[in-house]
Amino acid sequence: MANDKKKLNVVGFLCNWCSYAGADMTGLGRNLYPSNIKIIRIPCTGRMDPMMIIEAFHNGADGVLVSGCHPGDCHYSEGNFYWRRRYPHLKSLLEHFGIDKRRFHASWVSASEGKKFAEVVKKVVAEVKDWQENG
Amino acid sequence: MKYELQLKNIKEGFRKDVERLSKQKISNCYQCGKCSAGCPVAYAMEYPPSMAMRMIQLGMHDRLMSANTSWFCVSCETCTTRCPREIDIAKVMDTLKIMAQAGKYKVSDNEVPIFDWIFLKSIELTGKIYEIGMIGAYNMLSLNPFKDVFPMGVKMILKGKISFIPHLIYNPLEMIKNIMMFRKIRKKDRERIYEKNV
Amino acid sequence: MARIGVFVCHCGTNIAGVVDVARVAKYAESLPGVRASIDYKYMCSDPGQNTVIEAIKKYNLDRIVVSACSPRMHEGTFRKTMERAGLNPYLMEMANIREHVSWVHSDDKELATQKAMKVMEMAVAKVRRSEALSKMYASIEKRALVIGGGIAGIQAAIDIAAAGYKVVLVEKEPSIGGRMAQLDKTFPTLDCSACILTPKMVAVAQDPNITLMTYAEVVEVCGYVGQFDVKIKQKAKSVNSKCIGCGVCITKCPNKKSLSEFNEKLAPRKAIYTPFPQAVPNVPVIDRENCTFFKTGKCKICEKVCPTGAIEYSQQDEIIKEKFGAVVVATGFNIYDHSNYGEYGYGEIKDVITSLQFERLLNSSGPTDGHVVRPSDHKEVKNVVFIQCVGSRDEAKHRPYCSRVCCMYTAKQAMLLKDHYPETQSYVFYIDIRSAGKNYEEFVQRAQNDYGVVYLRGRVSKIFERGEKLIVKGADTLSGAQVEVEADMVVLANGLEPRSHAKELAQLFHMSYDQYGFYNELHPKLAPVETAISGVYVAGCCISPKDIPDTVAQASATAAKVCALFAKEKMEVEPLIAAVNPLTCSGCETCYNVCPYSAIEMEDKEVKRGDVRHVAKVIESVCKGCGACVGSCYCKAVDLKGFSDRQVMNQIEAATQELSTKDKLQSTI
Amino acid sequence: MFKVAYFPGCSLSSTAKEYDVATRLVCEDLEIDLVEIPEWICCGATTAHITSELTASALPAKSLIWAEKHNMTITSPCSACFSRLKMAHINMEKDAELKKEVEEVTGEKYNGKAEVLHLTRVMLEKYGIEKIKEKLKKQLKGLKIASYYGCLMTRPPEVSENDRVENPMIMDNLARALGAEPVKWAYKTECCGAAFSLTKTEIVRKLTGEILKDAKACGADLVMVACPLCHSNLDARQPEISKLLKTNFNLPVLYFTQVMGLAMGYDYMDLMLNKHFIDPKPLLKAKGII
Ligand SMILES: Cc1cc2nc3c(=O)[nH]c(=O)nc-3n(C[C@H](O)[C@H](O)[C@H](O)COP(=O)(O)OP(=O)(O)OC[C@H]3O[C@@H](n4cnc5c(N)ncnc54)[C@H](O)[C@@H]3O)c2cc1C
Ligand SMILES: Cc1cc2nc3c(=O)[nH]c(=O)nc-3n(C[C@H](O)[C@H](O)[C@H](O)COP(=O)(O)OP(=O)(O)OC[C@H]3O[C@@H](n4cnc5c(N)ncnc54)[C@H](O)[C@@H]3O)c2cc1C
Ligand code: SF4
Ligand code: SF4
Ligand code: SF4
Ligand code: SF4
Ligand code: SF4
Ligand code: SF4
Ligand code: SF4
Ligand code: SF4
Repeated sequence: MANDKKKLNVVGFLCNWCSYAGADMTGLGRNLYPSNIKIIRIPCTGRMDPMMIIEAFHNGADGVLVSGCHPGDCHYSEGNFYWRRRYPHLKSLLEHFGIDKRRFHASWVSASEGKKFAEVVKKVVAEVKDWQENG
Repeated sequence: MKYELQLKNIKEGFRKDVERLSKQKISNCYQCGKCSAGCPVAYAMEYPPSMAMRMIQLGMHDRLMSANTSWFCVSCETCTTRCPREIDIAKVMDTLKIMAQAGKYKVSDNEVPIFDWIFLKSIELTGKIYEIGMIGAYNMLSLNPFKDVFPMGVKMILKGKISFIPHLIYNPLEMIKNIMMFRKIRKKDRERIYEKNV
Repeated sequence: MARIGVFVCHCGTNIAGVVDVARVAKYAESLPGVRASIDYKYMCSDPGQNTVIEAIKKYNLDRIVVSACSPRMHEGTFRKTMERAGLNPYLMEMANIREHVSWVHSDDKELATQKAMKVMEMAVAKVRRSEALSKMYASIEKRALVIGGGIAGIQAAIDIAAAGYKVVLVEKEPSIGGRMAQLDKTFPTLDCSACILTPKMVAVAQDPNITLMTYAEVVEVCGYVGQFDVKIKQKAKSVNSKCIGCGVCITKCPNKKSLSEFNEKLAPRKAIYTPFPQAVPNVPVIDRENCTFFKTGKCKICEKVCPTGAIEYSQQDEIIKEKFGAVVVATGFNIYDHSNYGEYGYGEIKDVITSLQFERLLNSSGPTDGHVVRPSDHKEVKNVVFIQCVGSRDEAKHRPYCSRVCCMYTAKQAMLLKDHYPETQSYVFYIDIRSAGKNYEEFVQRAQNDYGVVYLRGRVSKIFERGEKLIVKGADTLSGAQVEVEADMVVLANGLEPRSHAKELAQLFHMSYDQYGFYNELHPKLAPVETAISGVYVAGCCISPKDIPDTVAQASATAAKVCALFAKEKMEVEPLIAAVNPLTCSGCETCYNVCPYSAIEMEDKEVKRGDVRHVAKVIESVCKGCGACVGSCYCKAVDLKGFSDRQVMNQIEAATQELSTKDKLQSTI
Repeated sequence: MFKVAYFPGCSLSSTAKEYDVATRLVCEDLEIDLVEIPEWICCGATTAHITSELTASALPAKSLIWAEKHNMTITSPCSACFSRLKMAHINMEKDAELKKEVEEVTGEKYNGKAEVLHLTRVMLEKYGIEKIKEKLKKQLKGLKIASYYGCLMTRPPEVSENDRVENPMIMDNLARALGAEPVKWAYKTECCGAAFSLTKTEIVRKLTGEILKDAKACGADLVMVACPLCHSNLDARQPEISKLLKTNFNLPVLYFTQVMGLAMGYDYMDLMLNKHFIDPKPLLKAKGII
């Protein structure tokens, strides 16, 4: 696996119902991905307080991933719509503060998409690495 | 029928070569036989396409490369279009022929390569195909000088369908560029097939 | 200072095979507040749990971290362990070092071990900020909703009703019965489908605990386990309850322009119809899209001939609201539409038919009274080719899965054909024969040995017409030969897929489904009929293709789950809900507007003496703990128990710090 | 005026001269401007791709690049040329590595912008059958036409861009528009053995024989083709196949532009119908077309 031996730290916020379960499925399917990601379980992407993301970067995270149910499939009906609305704003705000856009990602991964979750992590880690190495 | 499997041809060697050059995932083939079922020339092949796929999976290059299978493939793409596992079998057949012509594995059938050689030479030298010369050269080289001359060939000439003068690229500069291009291609091909600098 | 215990599980070799669990446990000791750390082979086993309880007693722990599998697997188990040890169950956190570490980082044991330490450290950081929460209970509406009246729904309804609970069975067609009603005889015993199904259908109709709603669909769902508020649309049947099912209207209706769905479009049906003679309920409906009266304003013959005055053209669709405590979804399957197969004629060659059409042709109450004839010219058949795996195991057609029943039903159909017409010959093209079931392999062997069915191993490449015949170009990979069969009819073993609207229904309940639209069970092995939504259960082919015995077993399992839920007086619910701090709330109403459950009300409250303010308040029994309010509140006045700001911030901090140097020292020693 | 980059291909200047002539005649009437690519070189035909992947892409690339530079749709009346052009385009799109190498050996850049269409699609879809109908001088009444598509313009679907590869209809629709009767038959996309015309003639005889048999059995008066390779197999080899199968097919094989030309009022010699091995004159006379 393209594990990055250098320090490269991505914090992943995964919603309990889809992406966290999807990540469990990744494990059940034994699909490998880089170990750089540290997962925090949240009930729903609607729970995402922008402060949590800022806090992660502030503490030295190299990247952040927020992942939830596909739009329309939210366990709580609408939570991920709130997140979907907030995400682009937050992204441009972070860019404004000098956080490169390769460091902040959102994705939709359902409970059955174990393979997809591994792909998402690989992609995020690769982008963060790209930022780290090429500025 | 006994065959001693060689792990190195299953894991790397032959199978890896085919997968690399054809960019097809041969292990995806689950031997349904649909390719063989629809192949218009399978009846004449020593091993039908699905069996060829299995032989690649098992690394049986000696048997497969000396069989007529790939040389009989007409590239009709019937198999590719219908394969349930989305394998481009026609491309795999092309790859077997490319590998054979590059001499990396032993080949038996010599008919088609001669034709190909003349054909491509014709393009290299003239930019186009020079039919009568080509048919003649082919027949000479394949040791069958009068094949097809009677009656079809004669009729063709009578009907004005085959010309005696080569069609040339008129611009000599273009011609030199063309020859240079072929040089470069040959170099790159060898590098790729023998995995040099790639 | 908290007194934390850390318990690191080996899970046999599942974790310990990759992660150095002893090192993880050792590292835990270096973390502030950790008073004990223990690794054990199987933490969820009885001795494992006892280890936890003993450690809690021995070290006087007040909160723990279990570093093991996913909380989705064993959070419940260890919460109970906490209770047995006399602690509040919400002072426990799980660190997922199996699904999220050992299984996905098995390629690098060192990195996996370091990550496991980190994941454990994050859980320790979180549990430090955990608060004791008190249990909450909700009442249960002891009525069940069953959606789909196939064999799965029928069985579930009967079993729940037998336990004495009320059931509403909603079926979108005019009759219950589902696919099984369409079948002729069933493998592996070859008993007649109708003979074993009809008694069950009648039992549904007669059971005083079951309310049957046919020609109806669920359109809206609110609420949650114990308290689902469901809106059901009863489509207008145009026939009212006076109907005695005499069938005169059907006989006299002059309009037979539509094709019978039940007969798989092999025969016409009237504009007023019951799908089949044994329909339950035996009340016809008018298909308004095709009825002459509804289209032109003229006809009304059915009204004239009806002896009871049951025809009611003015009936309207009705929305019925009901409350249910639990739901069983059993919406079944469709068969794959082979018009995607150009090589098999784009569905345009008349005598290339589907497996379900063949069932109808075999059936003595079918469109041809059980005569197997060609749809094109009604001639009897002699050579019949069966092709398996059509629309299954075919990535190119986006259906890579095996449909599980088609090997069996193909063998069955070939045998039944021979029974009907001994002079016929069947050929079956297959890739593999999958016959795992009691007496299944023996059944397929019988088809080959006793019935002389010719099995050819290969997928067919092309079917085309030559004169009256169909030419089937296939292969027999076992002999390496191309084979061509001249057939009178080709029967495709179309694969199974979910009903076309399965996704929409799932979205009403927020159930998850896979890329094809099959519903996801909570756990593929250990919770095969539960879903991620508590109180919603699934059975039958809407989960995955399966045969009747498996369908019925699942249906009964859902009934057991529903009854177990209803047997309780009250239901425990997780207290992981939101709470507003009125002191910091600015009364902006943002949370009030975003809450998907209307669980927030605004009130004027005296927050300090003499200071009455307009503030938000969470209605505890309604809040589902989604956190949308928390994510939206600019004043940070609302927080979520179990996922509080402080807990998450602690996790973030731990996640972003390097491992403390102590471990590095230890690992180099 | 509607301009297209025209890649006639080697066969059209020799064995299939009549196809070229008929095509140019018809296009002139339709005001389709066929701009022949200057100094085009052979597409590599059925040979390059079994010898070297790079050659198979580099040869067509030169013409693709020309078309892209001049912002024109590129077309070929020969199915083999069309297939090679399109395949090269697709392969370079899919495989950046290959594209890079092609650019290196040709010394030019390709941006993947050329639109590659078979002549049938340029004339019958882009230009449109409806507009063609306006130019017709007569109806080919009573003529039963089996449209033969073969493999190269049909498969794989990415090349033909047809979602009904197993039963293409574009030429059948043309036949109907010309007043003729399209024949429903099973072998319209079966392979004739094109590439083996010279090397493995016995295979060509067998495959072509099956095709002719089915066309005849389904009642065709003539076979309409859009490829010189198909034509030479079906027409020039027909006498020997007839002999081999001990029948007399006597099935004239015409290029689709020749058939169009007939309906547009051109005569036998204009369209060089005399070049065919199976003379269509008796048939066309009998149907009152010439
Ligand atoms: C050709 C063929 C032959 C077979 N032969 C055999 C055999 O011999 N033996 C055997 O064991 N199995 C056989 N099977 C498999 C068998 O048919 C299934 O196992 C069984 O029918 C599954 O039952 P079900 O209740 O899950 O689904 P279904 O029978 O599909 O029932 C689902 C019901 O739900 C209704 N519904 C769907 N959506 C909604 C909605 N939104 N609202 C309300 N109602 C809805 C449908 O109208 C239907 O009545 C065969 C299958 C096929 C295709
Ligand atoms: C090698 C192997 C690998 C497998 N792998 C998988 C897999 O990866 N995934 C999967 O889903 N399935 C797998 N299975 C199948 C799986 O093991 C079974 O489905 C499952 O264990 C069946 O559980 P059971 O409770 O029916 O039977 P058992 O596990 O056999 O339990 C029966 C119990 O009853 C007890 N018992 C017996 N008689 C009496 C009596 N008279 N009085 C009291 N007690 C009695 C026995 O001691 C035993 O504890 C595998 C099976 C094998 C053989
Ligand atoms: S059609 Fe595809 S999967 Fe089937 S045998 Fe051929 S290559 Fe394998
Ligand atoms: S492309 Fe070759 S292998 Fe495939 S069907 Fe055609 S002739 Fe057979
Ligand atoms: S607690 Fe989880 S990880 Fe430990 S043994 Fe049990 S299942 Fe395995
Ligand atoms: S009104 Fe006429 S057409 Fe309509 S259902 Fe009644 S009898 Fe049939
Ligand atoms: S509606 Fe009237 S005529 Fe029709 S079945 Fe019912 S009672 Fe009989
Ligand atoms: S059950 Fe048999 S026929 Fe059906 S998809 Fe599976 S292997 Fe194919
Ligand atoms: S957490 Fe907030 S938004 Fe979600 S249900 Fe509870 S009160 Fe409503
Ligand atoms: S969003 Fe926050 S401040 Fe606004 S009303 Fe709700 S709790 Fe109060």
